[in-house]
Amino acid sequence: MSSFFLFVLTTLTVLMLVYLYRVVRGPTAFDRVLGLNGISTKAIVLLVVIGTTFDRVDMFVDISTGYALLNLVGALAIAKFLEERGEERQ
Amino acid sequence: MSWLGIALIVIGLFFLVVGSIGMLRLPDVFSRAHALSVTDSLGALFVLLGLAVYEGFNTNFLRIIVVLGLIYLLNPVIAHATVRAAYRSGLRPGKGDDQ
Amino acid sequence: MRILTAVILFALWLVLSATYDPAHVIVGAVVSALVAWLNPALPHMRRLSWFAALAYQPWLFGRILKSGLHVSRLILDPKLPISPELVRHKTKFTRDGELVALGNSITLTPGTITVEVAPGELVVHAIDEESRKDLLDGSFEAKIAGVFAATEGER
Amino acid sequence: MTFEFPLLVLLIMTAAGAIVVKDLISAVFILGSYSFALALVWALLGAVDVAFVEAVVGAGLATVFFLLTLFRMAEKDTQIRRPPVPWIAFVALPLLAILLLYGAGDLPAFGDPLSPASTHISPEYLENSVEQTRTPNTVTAVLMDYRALDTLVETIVIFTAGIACALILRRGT
Repeated sequence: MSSFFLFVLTTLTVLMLVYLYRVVRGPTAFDRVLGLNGISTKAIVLLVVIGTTFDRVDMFVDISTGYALLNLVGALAIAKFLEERGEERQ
Repeated sequence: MSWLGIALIVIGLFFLVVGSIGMLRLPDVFSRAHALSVTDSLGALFVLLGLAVYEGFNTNFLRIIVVLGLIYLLNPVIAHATVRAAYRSGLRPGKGDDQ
Repeated sequence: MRILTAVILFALWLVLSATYDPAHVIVGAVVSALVAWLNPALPHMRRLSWFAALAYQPWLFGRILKSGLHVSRLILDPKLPISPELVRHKTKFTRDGELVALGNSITLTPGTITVEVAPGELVVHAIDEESRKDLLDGSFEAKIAGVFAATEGER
Repeated sequence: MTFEFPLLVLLIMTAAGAIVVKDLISAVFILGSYSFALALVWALLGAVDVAFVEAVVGAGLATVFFLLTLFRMAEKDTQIRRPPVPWIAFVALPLLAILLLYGAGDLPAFGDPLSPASTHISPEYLENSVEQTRTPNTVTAVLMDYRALDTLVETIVIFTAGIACALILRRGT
């Protein structure tokens, strides 16, 4: 059964690479933010998967909860600053 | 029970892959936000639900459900904040601003 | 209402800490009581009808699944048949609780995403004709009005 | 468990991307995703606290601070103009890499039970930490109990730096 989880983990990492492409390439700053959000959602899921493979879900769920909350704070801050900057430039 | 979990995880992976393809193919910020919402709502839901079922019904099940609830409460806020910032800074959908 | 908040916080503590010796449980009870006591109760919780709120979740999940499959088909279609457009969506909601629930549900549903929120009007970005129609049939409003039906709170 | 490999590829690609990219705002976002990947590596190694700090500081705080700085700069300064790479770098860096790889060959294998680190002090921690500190996670026990003084001073440094940052940012508004 471990090979199945290895497959899941590898797939999630490859998907993170796809979002990374959007972060690197994305024409506007908002595309980059969206890509970053996609990566962090994957990271949350990935943490729980890692926890399941290690049989220590209790430990890893704590970090993924923290990730989810931090992600909110970071994304709101970024969106707010981008919004201010956009208004300045018009 | 574990087979049900694995089936749910595979369904979730499908939606995650679809979300990534959408992230690559769709033309502008607003449409890409839709792809992200497919990933968040359905992909994360099925994968986490599958993991919870795979874990069996104990406290770990409840914890994974808590993470799921957080994703459901917080990710729409993030998507909305990003899209609103894009809207307010002058981007408009429809023309495909792929410079 | 504060007691309810404290009970919810305490349940969250029990789930997340998962050590049930007396010290941890007592600390959790004290902390959740303190947090509930220090914070003013949310004004919207008083109007929430809990049964409708619980019944709303499976319905919302059904909507998400349906439109998620639709958007997945759009994305995987080689011709990419999307027609994105901003829609001004009038609602009869003016209070924060309803607006947050409505905006969150719309954003959570693939195919539609809330761009701006103001009392009485939302600006929604819809990815194609079908998502737009789904939004306009007003079933979100009907359900959320049911969730916040208990209007004995004065506000 | 061979999952480290794709994660390390992701790590290297994010790090390289942050260097290669042309404007600073993208570099900041790529650094954010680098922090997420690095935190995942820590989590995979079982160091939950380090992963948490990496996520908080690297992906959260650092990104916000970098962006705060960038938005106070003129737009032309956020573009990077790089001088061409000197030719000696193409010789010296591969040599350095070979030297480091040669040195790394002498390190004990990862998780080797006979290496000095795993025979001297680690068994002590692993056997006694639960009853001595009543902390279920050994890494946390080492960080917060056995090295408490070290961690305390570290925390003081970080706290002072945080206060300084807050003061500087406040003076601007």
